[in-house]
Amino acid sequence: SRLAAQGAASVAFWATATLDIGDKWQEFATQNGVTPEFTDNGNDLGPVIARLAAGNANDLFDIGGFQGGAEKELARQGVIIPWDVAKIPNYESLWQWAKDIPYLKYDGKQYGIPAVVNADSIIYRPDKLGKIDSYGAIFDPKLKGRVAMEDAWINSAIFTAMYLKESENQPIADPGNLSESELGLVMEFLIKHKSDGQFRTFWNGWEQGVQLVADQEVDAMTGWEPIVYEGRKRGLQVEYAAPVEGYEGWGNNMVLLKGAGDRGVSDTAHTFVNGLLGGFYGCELGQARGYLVPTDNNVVYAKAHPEEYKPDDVEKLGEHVKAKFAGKIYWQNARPDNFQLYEEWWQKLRNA
Amino acid sequence: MAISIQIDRVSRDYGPVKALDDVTLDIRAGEFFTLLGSSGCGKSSLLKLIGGFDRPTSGRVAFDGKDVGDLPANKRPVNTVFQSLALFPHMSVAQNVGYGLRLKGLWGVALEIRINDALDLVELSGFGPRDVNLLSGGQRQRVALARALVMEPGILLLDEPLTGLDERLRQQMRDEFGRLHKRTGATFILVTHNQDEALSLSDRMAVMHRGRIEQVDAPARFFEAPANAFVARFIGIDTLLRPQSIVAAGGHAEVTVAGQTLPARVEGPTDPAASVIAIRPDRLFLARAGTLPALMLTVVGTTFRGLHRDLKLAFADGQTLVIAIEADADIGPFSIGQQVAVGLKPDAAVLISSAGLPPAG
Amino acid sequence: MAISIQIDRVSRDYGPVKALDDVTLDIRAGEFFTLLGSSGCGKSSLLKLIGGFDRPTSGRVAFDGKDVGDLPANKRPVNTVFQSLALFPHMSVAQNVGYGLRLKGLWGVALEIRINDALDLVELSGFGPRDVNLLSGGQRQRVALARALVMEPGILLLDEPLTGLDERLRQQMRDEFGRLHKRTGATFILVTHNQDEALSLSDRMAVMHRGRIEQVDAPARFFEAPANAFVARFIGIDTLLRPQSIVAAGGHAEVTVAGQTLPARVEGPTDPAASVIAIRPDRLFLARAGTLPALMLTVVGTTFRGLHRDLKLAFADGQTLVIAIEADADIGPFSIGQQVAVGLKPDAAVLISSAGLPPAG
Amino acid sequence: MMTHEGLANRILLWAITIAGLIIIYAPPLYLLAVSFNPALQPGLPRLSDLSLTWYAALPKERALIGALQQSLIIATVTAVLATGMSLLAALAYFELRARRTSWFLTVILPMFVPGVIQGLALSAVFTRSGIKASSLTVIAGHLLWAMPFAFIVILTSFAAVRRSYLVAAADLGATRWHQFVDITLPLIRPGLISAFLFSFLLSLNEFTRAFYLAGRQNTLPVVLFGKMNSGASPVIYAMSGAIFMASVACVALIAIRSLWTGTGQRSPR
Amino acid sequence: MTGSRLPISSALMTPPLLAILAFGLAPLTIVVVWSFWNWDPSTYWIKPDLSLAGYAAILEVGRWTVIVSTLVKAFATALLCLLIAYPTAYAVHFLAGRRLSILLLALITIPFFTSYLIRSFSWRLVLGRTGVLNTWLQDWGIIHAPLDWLLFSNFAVVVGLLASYLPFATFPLLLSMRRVDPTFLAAAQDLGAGFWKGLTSILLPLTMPGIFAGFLFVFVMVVGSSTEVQMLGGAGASIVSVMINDVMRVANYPLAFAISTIVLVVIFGLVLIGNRLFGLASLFEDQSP
Ligand SMILES: Nc1ncnc2c1ncn2[C@@H]1O[C@H](COP(=O)(O)OP(=O)(O)OP(=O)(O)O)[C@@H](O)[C@H]1O
Ligand SMILES: Nc1ncnc2c1ncn2[C@@H]1O[C@H](COP(=O)(O)OP(=O)(O)OP(=O)(O)O)[C@@H](O)[C@H]1O
Ligand SMILES: NCCCCNCCCN
Ligand SMILES: [Mg+2]
Ligand SMILES: [Mg+2]
Repeated sequence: SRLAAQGAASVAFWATATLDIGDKWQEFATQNGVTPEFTDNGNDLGPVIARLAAGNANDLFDIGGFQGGAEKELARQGVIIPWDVAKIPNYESLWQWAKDIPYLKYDGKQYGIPAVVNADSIIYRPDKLGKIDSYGAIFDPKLKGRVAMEDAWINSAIFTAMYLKESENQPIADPGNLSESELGLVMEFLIKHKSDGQFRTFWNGWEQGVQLVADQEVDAMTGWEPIVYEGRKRGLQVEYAAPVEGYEGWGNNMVLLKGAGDRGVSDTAHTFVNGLLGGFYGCELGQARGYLVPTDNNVVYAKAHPEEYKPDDVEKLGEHVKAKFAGKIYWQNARPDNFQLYEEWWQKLRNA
Repeated sequence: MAISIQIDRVSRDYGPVKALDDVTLDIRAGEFFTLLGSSGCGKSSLLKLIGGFDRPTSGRVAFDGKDVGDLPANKRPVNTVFQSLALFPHMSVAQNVGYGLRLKGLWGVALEIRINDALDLVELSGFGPRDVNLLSGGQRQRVALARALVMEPGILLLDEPLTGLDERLRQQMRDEFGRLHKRTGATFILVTHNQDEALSLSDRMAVMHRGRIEQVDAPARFFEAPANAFVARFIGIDTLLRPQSIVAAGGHAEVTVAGQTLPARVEGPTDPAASVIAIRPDRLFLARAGTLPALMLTVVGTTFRGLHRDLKLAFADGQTLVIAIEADADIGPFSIGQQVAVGLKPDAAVLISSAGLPPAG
Repeated sequence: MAISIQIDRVSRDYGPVKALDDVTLDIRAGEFFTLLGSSGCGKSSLLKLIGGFDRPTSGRVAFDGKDVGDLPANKRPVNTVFQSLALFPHMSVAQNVGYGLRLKGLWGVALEIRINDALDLVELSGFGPRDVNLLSGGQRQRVALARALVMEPGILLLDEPLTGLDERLRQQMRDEFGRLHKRTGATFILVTHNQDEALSLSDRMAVMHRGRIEQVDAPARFFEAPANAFVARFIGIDTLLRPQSIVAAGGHAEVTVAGQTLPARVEGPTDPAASVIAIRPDRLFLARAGTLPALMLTVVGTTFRGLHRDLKLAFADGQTLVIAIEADADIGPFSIGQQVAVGLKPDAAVLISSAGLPPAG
Repeated sequence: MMTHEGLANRILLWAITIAGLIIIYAPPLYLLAVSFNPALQPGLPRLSDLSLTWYAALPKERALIGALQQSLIIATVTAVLATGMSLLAALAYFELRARRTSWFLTVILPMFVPGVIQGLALSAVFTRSGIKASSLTVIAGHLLWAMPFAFIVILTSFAAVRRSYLVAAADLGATRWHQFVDITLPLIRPGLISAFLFSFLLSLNEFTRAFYLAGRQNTLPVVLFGKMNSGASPVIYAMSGAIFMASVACVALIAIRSLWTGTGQRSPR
Repeated sequence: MTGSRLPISSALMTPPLLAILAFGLAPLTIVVVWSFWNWDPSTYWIKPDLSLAGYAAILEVGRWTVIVSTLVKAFATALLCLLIAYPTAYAVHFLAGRRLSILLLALITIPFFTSYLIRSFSWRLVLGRTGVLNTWLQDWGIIHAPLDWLLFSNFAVVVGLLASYLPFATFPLLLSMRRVDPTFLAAAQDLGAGFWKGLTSILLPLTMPGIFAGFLFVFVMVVGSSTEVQMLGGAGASIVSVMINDVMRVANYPLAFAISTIVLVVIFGLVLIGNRLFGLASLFEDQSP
């Protein structure tokens, strides 16, 4: 509200802190006529869903922005409502593979709009490991105690499954949606390595991830690319692998909360999301963190405002991500069909 | 503002312990009343009931005839010097002393003057700002005293207020009590183990024993006619002789002890099994042998007591009596085993109930 | 196991308060030593230094000549009855009493027997399982006493151990102290305000005043030759007369008070400005007028004291003396204003230093 | 009265005390040093490198500052309410006789409910009763979390209030109210201060309950958590450095004040 | 003493009781009720069918071991905190002079104004392979290669927990020591007790309320903690709150609530047993005459 530009409508935007552009929302509001009131949702999908399903989120917020995968569940419970893409002109500018992210739609309706996408693999130190091009490094006994994975099955199970599928020819159909037996295979594999002391730790969160590499706690770990950018900013020699097994694709999607409809701010919400895809936001986010809004509007906007953004850089970032998606991609999925089993296995892994 | 107090068949049980056992007592308005009694006999328990800090298990407490069972302590016209002192640890000496007056609405210079007067009274002038936790035992005692005295209440309860004070200060405080009593006309109830205090101040006093009142009387009566052996011994009549036989007639009796006969006033049963002969030490004198009535006794010991000596003398059957003689009286020295004659002034011996005498003898 | 104690130029300051001021004192091995002194004069402070609960600001404490400055309390052969009692609130009576013995390794029946004996001694048989917090004042006092006595240490420090006990119990405890002292041969240091206690028990005693020791002597000497007016008054020689003039010769003097002359033994300065005449009350007697040496005085008041009466008599210049007469002596009654003759036995008057007399007179 | 611990024991006691201080100071002091390091990578700065770069950037961190304000307000209100309520609960505890134990257990029960669950469940209750989330709902959650702590702390401090003091006050004419204000309150003051401090710190640091119960304005821990997990700049170290120094200042001020004014009463006896 | 007690105690009880009922009992009811409901995969939501599935699931995949290990961790940390806090409180109260004790109190308080999140994170920088401690130890020649177990280990977790919750033990201990008349200790010494004996036989029993409170505080805080374990524990390190978060992530509310209920019942049960055995609730009662 402090940021409210004159006459601009306001929406309550409840999202991962990564999506916040702080002071720049003012400019956003001037351009789009909508001011978001930004609230950090903590980046852990569990509590976010819980607050939507059982708590107060719908009383408070209009738009949610968090990792995709749970749209189906939230839609079934009726806590989110579908977007009308007709009211989001910029939707069309989204790259096709972003529109094709498997779980954006439920029951034929559009529940998620991908605002940020990327594809993740391995962060590693070439000074110690040379060039790495496989997740096998993570499970390489020679690196015992010098590797880490993320403290969440949502990422770690899929990476392992990709490795087993692609490099060890294990019978796994979709690493992002494992059957009961596939899951057993994957998790037993993880459990074995964990028991062998392969992993230094399971990490959690951005800053801790950065520190793990920076402080030489690990030489390689599965993780997010912006950590590499950050590491380089801090003078580290870090690389992001292009593994033969492919990348884990993910989307940070916008969902429209039921409360927005009830309060009659649904149209404003559409305007807001349209704004996110309009170019300015993509330029800002790319500059701030290396995140990508999957549309060409970024480059268009940068070219129109060369004094503020370097069009070349914006284009390069776009091409870089696009290139990743041109190869093998398995989509991260917050709600695989057997997700209750994932959790059980995860406990087994913890307690192993 | 004199107030009378009626204690009516009051008992107070602490579980199996009967701290007060069916006590009935009337204290007159404006009276100076003293409670004596051995440790644990229920004196403090009685004061607590009067002060309103405790409720009787049964019975009734009334002021001027009005039941005060439901009157809380802070509404009673009573102030107390507690045996445990109960000084407020977070207040200075002056704050402790001034607390009650402040509650009464006093403040400023008037309050200060009253506090200082009270402190002067207990010889603690200049101690006002001191931390009460860092005082000597006697100093704490005096703060507690000042805190109650300064209130000048209708009823003042003093639970051993002068223990821990030296003789000079005690004397002075005692005089102060007398003056205060006269000036305020309040009803005073004093618990003390010091007979001088009791005797010189009290209009009447009570001797308690095991939660019961053994005797209530004017001080002099306790010496003239102690209710029983317990009371006699308690007030310092240490010589209690068991009579062999008694020949009584009209308030007087001839009693025989270990073969020797002496005259006694009768104030109790005349049955040798139920009575003892109380001998007042102040009515004994060393007599020339042959004087009558006199007892012939054997010296068994002497003790130096400063301004006098105690001479312990034995009858033939081993019963003893003690006689005080001036430290440098012309008589003596006495050697153990020596025979001396002891003369008895009138009323030296009183025949009283043997109740309360420990079975051991 | 007798131990001697040397207090060597000891001071203890509490901020501006000098609780002990350059005290030097030798207590002999096995001695029964008593500390007397007004409230706040430093008695407890001195005991704390001996017990090891405090350190002197300056000076040295030694046992048998060996400095004990660094010896902690638990290693000292000392036990104490604290003035504040310091009963352990989470222990029963028996646990309190048995605490020290248990630390010595005693247990089982042997321990129980010792505890019960100690409780018997203080007349608390059967109180073993009771909660110490729910006892009467005197009962608590006795638990503290039993807790220290049961240890039978080389040095026993008793800080007003008998306050709050009735006369009979005091007497009994006093006798117990005597027996214990004889039996264990320990060094006893007793703080008391009760002269009877001090006089009947002590080998020597000290009178303290404002952190200093005024006199250390055998008990009788305090009456024969009090060091000064403070000591005299403190031990009960209340009659201190200011001399008009003094004619001294060889240890004796003729002193004049309000025009009347009386003989006095010289134990202090013979300068009228620096001395007072202490009159021992036990050496005064009512004389027939005309007897010599005798003083003619005016009756100004009488007080009943139970077994005797106090007669207050005035000189022409208003100075007073008090004479005790038996309650029912043949003489009297006395009316205020009446003239009486007072006879003086030998050594009734002693000329001593006037130090310690309050300026008010 | 002096107790004699012996040199070895004294050394031991002080050593443990100092070890404890080192343990609790290692993290904040390290971070304080880090906050003056202009490098992006947190680490101990060289003396020559010391800089206020991150502090200078602090005022621009609107989200952090807003959250800090929110947290301070919530913590203060929580502390006031928790202390007050716990005082009432403690007074009730001493008034009650037979049902004392049940009351005690009732009051401390909420502290055993895990934070996530309490937060979610309370948020569900509020939502179902139509109460909109705001700083008030956060306070409600924090209050219940802090109250058992404050209650026990205050109960502990009640040991200083002997019954005989109250009796003596009543004897001098004090009504129950005056007994409370003049005797009880000053004697339990250390407990009230501790209870306030405890509640304040519990609320200030509480994450889970705040997350579930907050309105649109998050509290500091929630925002910090978000920042840590999404690419924070060292400004967050400057933030905690500033909070650290501010608390040093506040606590020092209070300590100095109590040094000046405090009566050093120790052992009421 | 005087008057009737009931009205006053009810008046005093009303505000806290209302708060407890409204903010405590109502949610607690939800927790317990939901723990007996059923998770429905078709709606991803719970169904009001009575089911013990939540409780049954606790027995599977080692979940109950997490509960046990949490209790052990909480117990150990609480004990360690007492072991450090007790001497600290003793030093502050009995050894330090007035000024020093105020200073120490201030020192004990200050760190806790900094977010425990940040503090825990900072331990990673202190204890890590290239952290301050390893660097110093190597510089001083005490070790020649960095110690791996300093971080991402139970050691690190316990250090982190200690640092996070130490004052929660120190303050109640201090408060309870304040009430102990030093003459009691002097009397114990007088009767022959050395420092340790006096400590165990006099001071410890008299400070039992503080010990209980300090222990309970740390215990409860540890049971509710997750950050320290996540940031400082080894791979997959768990604790009840982490497990509950895991379960919440898959929206298995009946299970999450069943775990909570069990934790609640276990701790509360321990307190009840403690109350039976040691009269915990009466620790705070006034025993003075
Ligand atoms: N801890 C302390 N701090 C400050 N002053 C103290 C302390 N202890 C004692 N004093 C002061 O030192 C003086 C001597 O005290 P001490 O307790 O030795 O007196 P005492 O002779 O035992 O008196 P009493 O007969 O009243 O017990 C007193 O004025 C007292 O107020
Ligand atoms: N609160 C209590 N609980 C249990 N017993 C008690 C309580 N208060 C007193 N008593 C017992 O009641 C009896 C009388 O106690 P009280 O305090 O009235 O004695 P007292 O005459 O004042 O004795 P003292 O001269 O020793 O002070 C004692 O045996 C005591 O142990
Ligand atoms: N701020 C974090 C953005 C969310 C990124 N999470 C993606 C994890 C996929 N491996
Ligand atoms: Mg009593
Ligand atoms: Mg003393």
